[in-house]
Amino acid sequence: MKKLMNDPENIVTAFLDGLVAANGERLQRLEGTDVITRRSFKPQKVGIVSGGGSGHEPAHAGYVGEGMLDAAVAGEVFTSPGADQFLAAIQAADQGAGVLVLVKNYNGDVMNVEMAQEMAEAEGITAEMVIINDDVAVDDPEQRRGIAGTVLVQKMTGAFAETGASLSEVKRLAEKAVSRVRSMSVALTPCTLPAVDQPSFDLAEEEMEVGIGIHGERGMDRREVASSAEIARLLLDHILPEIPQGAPLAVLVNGMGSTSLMELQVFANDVIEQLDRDIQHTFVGEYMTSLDMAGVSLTLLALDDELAEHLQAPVKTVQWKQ
Amino acid sequence: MKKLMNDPENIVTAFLDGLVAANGERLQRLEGTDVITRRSFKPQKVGIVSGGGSGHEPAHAGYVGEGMLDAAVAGEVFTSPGADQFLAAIQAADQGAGVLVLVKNYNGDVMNVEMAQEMAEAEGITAEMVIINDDVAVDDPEQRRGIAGTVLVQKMTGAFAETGASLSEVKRLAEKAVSRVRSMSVALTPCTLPAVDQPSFDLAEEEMEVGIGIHGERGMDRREVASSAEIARLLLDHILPEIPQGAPLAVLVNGMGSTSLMELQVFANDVIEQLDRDIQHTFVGEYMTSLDMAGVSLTLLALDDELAEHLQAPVKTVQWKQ
Amino acid sequence: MDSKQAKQWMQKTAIRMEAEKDELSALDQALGDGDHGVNMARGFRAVEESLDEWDELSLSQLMQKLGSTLVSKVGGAAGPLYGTAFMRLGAAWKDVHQVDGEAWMSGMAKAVEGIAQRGKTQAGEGTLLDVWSPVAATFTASEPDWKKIEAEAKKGMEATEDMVVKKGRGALLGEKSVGHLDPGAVSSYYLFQELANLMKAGE
Amino acid sequence: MDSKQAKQWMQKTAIRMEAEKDELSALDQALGDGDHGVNMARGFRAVEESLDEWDELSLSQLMQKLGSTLVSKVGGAAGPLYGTAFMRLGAAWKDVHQVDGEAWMSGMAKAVEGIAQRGKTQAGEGTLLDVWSPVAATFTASEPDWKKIEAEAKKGMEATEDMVVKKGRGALLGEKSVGHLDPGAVSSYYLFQELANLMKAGE
Ligand SMILES: Nc1ncnc2c1ncn2[C@@H]1O[C@H](COP(=O)(O)OP(=O)(O)O)[C@@H](O)[C@H]1O
Ligand SMILES: Nc1ncnc2c1ncn2[C@@H]1O[C@H](COP(=O)(O)OP(=O)(O)O)[C@@H](O)[C@H]1O
Ligand SMILES: [Mg+2]
Ligand SMILES: [Mg+2]
Ligand SMILES: [Mg+2]
Ligand SMILES: [Mg+2]
Repeated sequence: MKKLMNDPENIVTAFLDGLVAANGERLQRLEGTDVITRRSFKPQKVGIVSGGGSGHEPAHAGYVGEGMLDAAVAGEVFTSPGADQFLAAIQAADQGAGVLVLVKNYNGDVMNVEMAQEMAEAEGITAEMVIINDDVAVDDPEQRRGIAGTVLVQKMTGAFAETGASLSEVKRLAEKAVSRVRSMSVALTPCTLPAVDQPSFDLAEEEMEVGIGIHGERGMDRREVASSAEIARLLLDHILPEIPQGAPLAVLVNGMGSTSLMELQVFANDVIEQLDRDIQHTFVGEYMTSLDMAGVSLTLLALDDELAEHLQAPVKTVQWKQ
Repeated sequence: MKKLMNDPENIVTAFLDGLVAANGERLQRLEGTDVITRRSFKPQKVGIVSGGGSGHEPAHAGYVGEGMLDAAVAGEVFTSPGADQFLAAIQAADQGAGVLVLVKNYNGDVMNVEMAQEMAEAEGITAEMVIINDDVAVDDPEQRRGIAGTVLVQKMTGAFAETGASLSEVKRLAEKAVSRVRSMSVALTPCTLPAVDQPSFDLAEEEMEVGIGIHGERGMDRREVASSAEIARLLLDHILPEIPQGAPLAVLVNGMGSTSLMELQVFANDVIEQLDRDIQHTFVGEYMTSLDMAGVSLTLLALDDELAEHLQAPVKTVQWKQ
Repeated sequence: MDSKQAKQWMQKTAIRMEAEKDELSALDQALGDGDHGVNMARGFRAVEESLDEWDELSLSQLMQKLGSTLVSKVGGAAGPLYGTAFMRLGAAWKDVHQVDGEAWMSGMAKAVEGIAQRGKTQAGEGTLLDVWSPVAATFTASEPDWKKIEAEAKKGMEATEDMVVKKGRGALLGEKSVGHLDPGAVSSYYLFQELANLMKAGE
Repeated sequence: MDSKQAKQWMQKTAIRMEAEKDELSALDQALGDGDHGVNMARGFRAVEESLDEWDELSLSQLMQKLGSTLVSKVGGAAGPLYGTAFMRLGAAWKDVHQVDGEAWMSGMAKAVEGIAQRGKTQAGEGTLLDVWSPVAATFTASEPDWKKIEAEAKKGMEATEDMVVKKGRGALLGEKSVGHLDPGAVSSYYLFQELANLMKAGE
């Protein structure tokens, strides 16, 4: 495995340094932490924090900025950051109106955020948590992972917070967004961790792994590799039953890290052709990756007027500008 | 080789369809061609056209929009589009003030654009051409390829055209930009064409290919794979001697297709640390790819006030928004 | 156990986690995301590097520091779980300078409670609690039987192989999680094995 | 050659390019980007598919159509070069219905000139011109000697192996380009070999 890196043990620090060095007018790193925040905060705005293990770039630091996150916490690769890091982010993001932490549904992340909430509470900071679990590959909703749909929830929640809405209002919107967003992924190759020499799983040349998460874990099912159109059908068949009929949709076609944009656009074409629904927005690109994995995830979001408004709202982050 | 695709022979058409389906409010495809244009043109503005073989996404269709290109021509993968396609793009982009075609320095592209120019001329349309040759891996300037620096030239030229500048003025700026932009690339893996089963070259696990182009051709030199910091040093050593001393810089760290954003940011960090110059802008991401190749290119642009102004100007394309 | 022995325990455990790093990660590759060994080794390396700084601390403070360092440096799921356990031990041993059977018994009960709360879990769900819980139950008011404690830790660890994992990443595999040792249980076994060895040597 | 034979030539060439596709691309992998076979096969497939439509066309119009179809469908460097060559033939044969030695001689001279202009090249630079140029020079005012023409095409093609490539992607390799046949020269040889075979059969 060849990677563009120096010491694999320091890769997170190096990439955060690079991100801030390249975007110094927009971002800063809280000293002594792996927390990236806006350079300036908006007084009395509800702070929006997210974070998790690294290896999912541009998530989450790439989404820090006006209209989206106030602070992002970067853990080691695929490892939840500790509660102390989440606490630092909450402290920084709190501008007097409380903080909402958006967390992907992984045990480690949830536990660390809960600890951080308790610590923040002890300091008089109100911190609420909303757990994102959009991955329909897992049946049990308790166990469902947070994958690419996360960034749509972050986008809308961040936009709403920017309007000056209260913590309880922002939390309500985030929960509604979570209830209306569903995703599922397919891997064509595994990924390889910087500090590890072997790929996260073995996959034969003619196989694909269906229902993977974003941490190189094996999927729900392994089968013969299929065409883009067939994969679109497969993912739609799993996702659509959970999407309210009639609602206009936003579609997110997300590359897992090493799938070319050309392929993602081919796949988006197949999804749009097969999706006989009112599609108001289509996003295609790398939004939530899994290191150098090849593959794709499909996310559908059932819009209503409120969600549509906040999805369209301006946003100024490194990765998402509109 | 597994790719997210259907019929490899139709991959270009499918990806253009996907691009337009996902961005219908912004883009359209000229019927019967592989030309993507803005949905609406600005009267009396100099038209800016670019194009070339596909496989370099988001180049070039991803850069069509206000402040950058008017039309982009997509050839087969790694193959220059025919003169007829360039002609169609020129015809569409001409709004009465002439057209500038920005072309990467490859024989095929240049010859096809020249033929298209002759055809346009015969119809009374003035079409000028500027050839971009930023790749310092090649010694002979005549033979130097156009690589990632191309998108910076497109950005500044497009912004200047948007101000209503004349064709000769726009051409002058493009030529100045070309004279001040230099790039060089390294591959960690080869790429694989959609219709072909083998990688474009063989590279051992511990080797890297230095001075590659963007078409899977072999590089100038093959050596033992190095750290990100060493690769930064190597590329800087080749590029810096050709960059005017004292000028403030823009830096572009470009992923070749399957290198993760985390790695690109690590690399950007090394470049910035080693570059003892006034850096005004740093761009990190996939701007000009080579299908699924892993690797990176570094571009330095020597700014002056005029170039800086047009680099900073607003732009609204699918891939580049600011 | 006094604070000197506690520090020895941390040191031994740090060496052990480093040595078992690859094996623990390999176990986690089967049930989770393959980083448990890396996480534990990183966490205990940080502990080891802090030991000098912690020289003056009481036993209770030491456990607090150990806990918060593991939260911060292990991260993931194991960080808050190990961290909570040791922070609960620290709270339970407020005025204890020498941990006897009774202190172990009450402290470990608190630690197990902490893990269960933090992880929303109970014994039998194929996690590190399946080591901590029987170990806690083995302590009595009298002098700890370190051989028995080690044996119980081992039994608890081995038992996870036959369990359907109900918590953590392994839970996603459902029935397919049977047949694999839980990595957190294995690292917990090493922790208690190092403790038992140390205490037996001191006897 | 009359227009019927010209169409047969296109058909035979289409079959040949399809058959040699992989070999031509492999040659291009050594010197260029590995697509020359794919490009030529795609271009001549489009030509073949148009032949019915072109049924009524004069020889001159046929050459024009052949040229513009190759420009459009071959793309890359070979498209404008082959395209220019055939469009020049079309222009030269404005009133020719049956190409005799003289028409071949003057037409091919124009075609070679077109390639040289379009490619900013000359013979000896390791390109397809190294086949077209000797072939053009072999025509005389008398009846074409198809055997000789094929032999010259072959010699020209083979000679590219020893040349330092000066134009096209191969030029980037400098001295390292020696030792490889130029793919465009090879496809040009196949083109003229098909022509010679056809014309010899008609004799
Ligand atoms: N909810 C939970 N309750 C108890 N233990 C848990 C829980 N979730 C995970 N674990 C333990 O944590 C271990 C995994 O730790 P680690 O791999 O370091 O974290 P992560 O799963 O975040 O990668 C599991 O083997 C299991 O013992
Ligand atoms: N400037 C030129 N003059 C003459 N022939 C050229 C020139 N450039 C390229 N060629 C010919 O084109 C061939 C390559 O064609 P092809 O592979 O289809 O195009 P590309 O190089 O764009 O991929 C070369 O083998 C050579 O014969
Ligand atoms: Mg983990
Ligand atoms: Mg080509
Ligand atoms: Mg793990
Ligand atoms: Mg070629």
